Amino acid sequence: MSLLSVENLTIGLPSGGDRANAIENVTLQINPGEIVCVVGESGSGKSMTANATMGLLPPGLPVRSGRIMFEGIDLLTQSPEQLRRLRGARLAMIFQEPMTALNPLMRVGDQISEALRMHGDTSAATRVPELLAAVNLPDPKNLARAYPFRLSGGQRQRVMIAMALALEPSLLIADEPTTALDVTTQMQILRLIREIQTRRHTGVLFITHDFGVVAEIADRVAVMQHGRIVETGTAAEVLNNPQHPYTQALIAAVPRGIARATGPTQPGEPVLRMKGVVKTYRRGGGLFAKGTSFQAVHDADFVLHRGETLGIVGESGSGKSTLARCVVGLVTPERGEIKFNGSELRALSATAWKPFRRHIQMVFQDPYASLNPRRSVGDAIAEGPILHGTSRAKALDRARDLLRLVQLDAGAMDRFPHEFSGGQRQRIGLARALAMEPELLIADEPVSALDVSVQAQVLGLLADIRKRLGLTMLFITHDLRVAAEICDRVAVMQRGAIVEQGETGSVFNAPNHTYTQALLDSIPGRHWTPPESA
Amino acid sequence: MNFARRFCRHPGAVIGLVVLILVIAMALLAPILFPGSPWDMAGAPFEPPGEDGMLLGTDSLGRDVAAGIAYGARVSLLVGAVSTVVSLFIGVALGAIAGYLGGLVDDLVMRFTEFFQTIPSFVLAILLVAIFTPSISSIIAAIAVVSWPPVARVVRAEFMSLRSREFVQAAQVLGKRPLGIVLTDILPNALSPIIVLASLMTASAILLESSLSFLGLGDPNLMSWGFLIGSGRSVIRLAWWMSVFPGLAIFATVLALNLVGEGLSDALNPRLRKRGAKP
Amino acid sequence: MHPNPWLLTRRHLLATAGAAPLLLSASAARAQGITPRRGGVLNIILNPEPPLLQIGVNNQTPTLICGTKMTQGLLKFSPTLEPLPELAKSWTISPDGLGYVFSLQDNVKWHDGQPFTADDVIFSVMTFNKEIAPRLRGVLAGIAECTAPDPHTVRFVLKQAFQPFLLCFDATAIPMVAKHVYDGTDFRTNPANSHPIGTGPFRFVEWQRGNFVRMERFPDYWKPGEPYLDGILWRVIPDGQSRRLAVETGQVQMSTATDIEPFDVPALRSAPNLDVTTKGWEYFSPLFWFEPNHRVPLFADKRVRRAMSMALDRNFIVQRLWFGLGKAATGPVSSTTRFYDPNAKLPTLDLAAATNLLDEAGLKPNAQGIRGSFKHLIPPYGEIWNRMGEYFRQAMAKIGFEVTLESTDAGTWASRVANWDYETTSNVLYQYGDPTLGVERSYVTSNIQKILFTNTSGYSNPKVDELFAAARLGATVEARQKAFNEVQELLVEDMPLLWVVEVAYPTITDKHLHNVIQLGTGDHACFDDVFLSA
Amino acid sequence: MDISSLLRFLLRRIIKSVLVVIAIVICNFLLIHAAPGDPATVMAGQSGSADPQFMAQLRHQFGLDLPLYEQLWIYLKGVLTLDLGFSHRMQVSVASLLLDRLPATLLLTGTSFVIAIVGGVTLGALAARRVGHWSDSAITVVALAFYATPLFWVGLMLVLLFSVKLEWLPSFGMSDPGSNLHGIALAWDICQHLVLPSLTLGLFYLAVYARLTRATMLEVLSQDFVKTARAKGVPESRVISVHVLRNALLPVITFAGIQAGQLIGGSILVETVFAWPGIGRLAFEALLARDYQVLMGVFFCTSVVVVIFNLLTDLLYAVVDPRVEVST
Repeated sequence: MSLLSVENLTIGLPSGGDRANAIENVTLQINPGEIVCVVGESGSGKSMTANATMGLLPPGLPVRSGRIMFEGIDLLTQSPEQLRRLRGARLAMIFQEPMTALNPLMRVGDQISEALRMHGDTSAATRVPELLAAVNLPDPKNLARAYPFRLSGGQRQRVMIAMALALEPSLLIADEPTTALDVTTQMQILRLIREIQTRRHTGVLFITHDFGVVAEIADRVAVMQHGRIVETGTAAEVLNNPQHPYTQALIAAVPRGIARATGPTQPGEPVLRMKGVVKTYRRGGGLFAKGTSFQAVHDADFVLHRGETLGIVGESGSGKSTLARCVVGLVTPERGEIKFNGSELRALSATAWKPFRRHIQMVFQDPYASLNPRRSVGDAIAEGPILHGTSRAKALDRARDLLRLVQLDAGAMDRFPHEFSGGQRQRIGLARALAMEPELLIADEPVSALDVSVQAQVLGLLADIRKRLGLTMLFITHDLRVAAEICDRVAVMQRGAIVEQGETGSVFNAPNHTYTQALLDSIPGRHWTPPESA
Repeated sequence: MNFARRFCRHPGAVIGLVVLILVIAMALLAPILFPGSPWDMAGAPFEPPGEDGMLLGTDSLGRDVAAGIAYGARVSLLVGAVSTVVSLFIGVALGAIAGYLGGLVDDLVMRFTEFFQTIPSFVLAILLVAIFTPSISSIIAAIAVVSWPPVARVVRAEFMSLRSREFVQAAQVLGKRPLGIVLTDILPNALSPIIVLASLMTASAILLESSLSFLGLGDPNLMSWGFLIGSGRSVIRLAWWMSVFPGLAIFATVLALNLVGEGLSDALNPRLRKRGAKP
Repeated sequence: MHPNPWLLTRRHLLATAGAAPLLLSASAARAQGITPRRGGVLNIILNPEPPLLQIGVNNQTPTLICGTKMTQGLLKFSPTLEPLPELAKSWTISPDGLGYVFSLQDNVKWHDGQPFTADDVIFSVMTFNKEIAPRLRGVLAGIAECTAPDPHTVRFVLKQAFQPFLLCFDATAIPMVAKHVYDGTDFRTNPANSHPIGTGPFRFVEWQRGNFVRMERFPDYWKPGEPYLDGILWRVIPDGQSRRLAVETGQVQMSTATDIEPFDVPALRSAPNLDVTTKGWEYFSPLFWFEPNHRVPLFADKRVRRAMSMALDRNFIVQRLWFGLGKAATGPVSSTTRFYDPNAKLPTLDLAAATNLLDEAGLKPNAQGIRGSFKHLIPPYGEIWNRMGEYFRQAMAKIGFEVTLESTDAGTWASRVANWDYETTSNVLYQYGDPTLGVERSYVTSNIQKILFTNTSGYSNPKVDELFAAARLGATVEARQKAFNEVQELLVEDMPLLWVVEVAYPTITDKHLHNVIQLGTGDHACFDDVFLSA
Repeated sequence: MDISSLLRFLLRRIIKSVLVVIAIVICNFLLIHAAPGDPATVMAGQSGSADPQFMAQLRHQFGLDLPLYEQLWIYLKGVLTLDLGFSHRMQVSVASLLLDRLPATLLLTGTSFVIAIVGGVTLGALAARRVGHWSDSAITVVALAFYATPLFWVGLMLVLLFSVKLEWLPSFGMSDPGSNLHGIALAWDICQHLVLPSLTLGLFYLAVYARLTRATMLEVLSQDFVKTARAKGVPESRVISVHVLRNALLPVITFAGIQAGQLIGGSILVETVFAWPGIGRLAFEALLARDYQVLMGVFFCTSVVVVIFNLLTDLLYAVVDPRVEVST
């Protein structure tokens, strides 16, 4: 008898939504000791099932039909009080955003013991340190007394897991628990969940959008699109021999992670040379107290040749974005040289920067914040050239050509950013940068906020434009698989320093720095190479 | 324009708007509704409402209270609007400078704003009006001086969050001058909270003006609601109507402005709806 | 003005035009068989709370009313301003009007037990009042010598005959202070100012600032068997409405001067337990006027001033704004002051004649019917002054003058009027029983000074100066009367100020209180024969 | 929040507050001297008659003939030793005048503040709990209504209704002028007098806090840790009381600090309508009589009260919210 059996569950959307139901007749089984992955893009309704099971559906989303059998009881018929008694005891849930998942005003230990006390377990004093140790958290006794804001994202997620498993639930629901974490921390959490699952024989419903994670942890897989399950099966079947066209397309879009052959670097003066650059940030400190300061970038020397794409890879806080902002002049480092075609950029005044603006441009990460909501797309693209003297009419024509270049119809000129999807907005951002006909393009995590399929299209567009316009590019990303896909050479950054750089192939296949090795090992589903599309 | 549709979905706002339009109309039509000046002694003193052809009764000098309310609307609305514009001007300028430049300038401006908010603002307003002799200009100046700090705080917060937004950095990378960025990129996006604040501030400016003239610090040549209530205070036993009706007028106008403010805040930034407007 | 003849609401009209309030004097009380009852404490309102209680150092109304219960003068004055004995038993005037001999009451003691002697009188007149009372400085300068032949006799010799000399010896003009308390001290900061030592029927006990002043019966008072009351409690009640309620409910048995607002008086008149009288202000005869500044070209022309006067409806003002508390003024001298000339009459209310006079004066109305405009400065001493300002603006509007009201605070009003920095303002001045003492100062050229309560209007007419000088020095009553008649006719013709109301402040007493208003100084009597019947 | 960092925080905040107070005193000293007219003319005017000699003597006596900065220096030295000068109008030292009027204002503003906070938070929480429910819209409308009414008018209407028409409550003053009661009777009498004024002042700020609490409660309810708590099986009532309310109160505390200045300002109006013998009314009377010493004393007093109140709210905030790094 399966632990959890969801039988053609249908949940309606409030009127005016883009489709009638959030999810339609979803059927899913989870047996004890089994990890079932539900995978799908944002908006596919994958979290809906989990929330319905926990009885945490937001108001206004009626359950139209179906049953959720858990250990023989239909959860949908349970009274709120009965459901409440189950939650935390028999079934538990962890969420995506560890930074905001804990009550900031309560000590970590108290929040865990609250879970115990709510279900009548009075042995909190001894249980809490045990639980914290069970999730490999250092010095459990003191950590229990700490407030959440003192813990890192990974530590907080471990606390969430400890809290969820406090009463030994038979079912754990994990709603994208590692999406917000660094790749190394993500791997540790995945291994922790797998280890606890086998030790406690709990059933796990694991929700994600990353096929790498699916490959890493799933026993069985269910793929969802627009609220429907389009394909289910064992991990091996679905990953290596996908039947449904949508699954095939998704898997095809997953970056290979194998380095491409790179062309020879062109000789001559490099486009960009960075030497001995140091940038320190001062934090806190006011009238009286002295604040703490840390060096975001210290020794990160590199060279970038014409037509080449250098990838800067590293976890969050490694200083890769600060590096990019130094090149573009958004941030001024205290020391060091930044040579662009021989001329020094580091300490230029705003007016001195003007001529270089034509040659260096940047594309940003968050599609929803990189475009001014109050200006039309046409104006946004044409603004750059107009600033530098091109007539308005000519600039607008140029903008239409660029829209076509980035595969958007010219009609988009006088529409506003909120009328476009994430992927389309990134393309507009790219068109805006290209309007200046730059020699060097800085791309700061251009695709990390996009769904896998859209990510693949944008990467493809970038590669195509790079070849066609002979662009030199500095590509910042935390996802090694994306870096492998597009970069000729790669530099790995750790806490403000470049620890290793070289040809993408040699760095990926024979890394010589331990940190690069750890990064590579943390790529989820490293062992699985997605099949070539049929 | 779905802005109008979203605004009308807020019933309170629509009622507020209607009341506001009525009050403005009353102010404009005052000379037609009540020919002659509100100061004329049109009847016997302390006439209860309805007697002697006086709709809302007369005051201690036999002046028509209804005429007083109609002409009083002009002063209250005028003072409310102008003082709000002035304090918006000061607040937005200081807030923008502090928010955009940050660092030492931000610290200085914020200390100055905090300092201003520590002084009990109404006591300061009384002092300013009394020192520079009560007149319409000194009242407007006093109200403006005490009501700009909240604007500065809101605008500063808005500018600080927008300044770090990526489309502003993109503009910098395109080589736009800082002034251009502030005027065309940041300000348009910071407008909606300012508009909401403007309507709420007009409401509190009217309250402040009426309190000042209630205490006898109003402009003696201008009939205002506060004046009517003030002169009615000491004769409240003899003539309750002298205080009640102008008070209702103030209440209606200020409530209307607040409702419109709430409607605007929902219509301009829908995601604010679930958080409710800050007071 | 509204065409239909309005009628004062029923109660008001009957009260004012009807029965003259009954005056119960001591003799009348005895005649009615009410024998004076000993005992009981009289509660009186003290408003506003004076800075100190010693008459002379401060001459505000509350100080005078409260102080005269402790500090006495040599004489007191009947309603027709005839001198009556007080600390002076009797007095003789030499035929040439230069020598004045007072013989003092015997066995008069100060509150601290010291005997009251002629030295105290000499000290009080020649040192204390000379230095501290600016108003009488001119009169006292006229004393050639002042000697005390024996402890109970004082002889004054004047440089010139000065007929109103006796009028200066009321307690409110020249108070008798103890030499042993004030001699050699700085009169203004002497601590005794807050707890005066006097010869009066009541002795100071306690003063709680903001709350009350308590006085008790002085057992060794020089009039045997008096005072009848055990003590007096002066209650400080800042708010108008609370004062009215205190009188209505009997918590307080007496209110004086401006304690009760004029608009509350009609209601109190009809209260069964209260007596309202406007008698007792003959000595002071306060006169309200609008004061044009003659330095303003507009007001230099007599015809303009007469026209303005003719536009004022004095009966309307007395009935509507002062609620019948006073009479319409007829000229510079009040009807209750000596040497009043009944046939010096102001021109009656006549808008047509006024506008003709203005045309004659060359002030033609412009397109909007405005002949001229000026600012009226409102003294900030209460509601009644604001109402008078508002009435003045409407009245002037009827003859084509556009008046702008300026309201300001006490300090600014005092300094602007003192420095002649105003166009029109209003004021109330006391006449102290004799035109030479209270009226002359406002009209003679010699008294044009940059000080409040002098000839701030700047009116100057040599003939008027001459007549006032003659009246001042006239040896006989008839000579002074002739000069005063002539000067009153001249002033009424010249109209330097717009006299409006002979103000009579209400004294409201509980019906059980007797012998209150008997003198020309009314509430300022020492209350030694006041008593509370059962 | 260990003790030593708390003390360091307190010390820093006190220094900052003292600087603010000094700045306020200097600012209002200059402001008052910028005004036309001076106490000498007022005193002369009020004492019935004056001449240049008398005026000059008065000016000397007040020290008004000294250069401005010297007067400021004397005043500042005075303020530091709590000698706030001498009111010539009332013939009493300003400090004692303030001290015997301050309790009345503190009593009034204190009660009103308690009414506002307790009432406001409970109503706000209730409204947030049942969003959309009729009780929510009722509370919101009532809060909006009270937020929009002028303070003095509400006071007058309460007087009209409760003391003039129904004669239930006294309409002015702090105690009956006639009676001299003691102990409990006096306390009861003052309470009766306190009801209307504290209700007038309290209701206005009750509306302010109700709206604020409702807004912050709604915001906190939408945050992730509330979902976690529910996922843990914590009953809804405990979720609201333990998790949501504490977090929602943080902005209310800061707001209360800022509002302190307005509360005292509001007390002037209420004290005028109800003849409540507090410093608000004293300031107004002093203003009309151009009594500089008292005016400056009142400003000094109100700013000190506000600064202390801000200090308390900051301290309360630091204790409640561990995230407050005790740096600035």
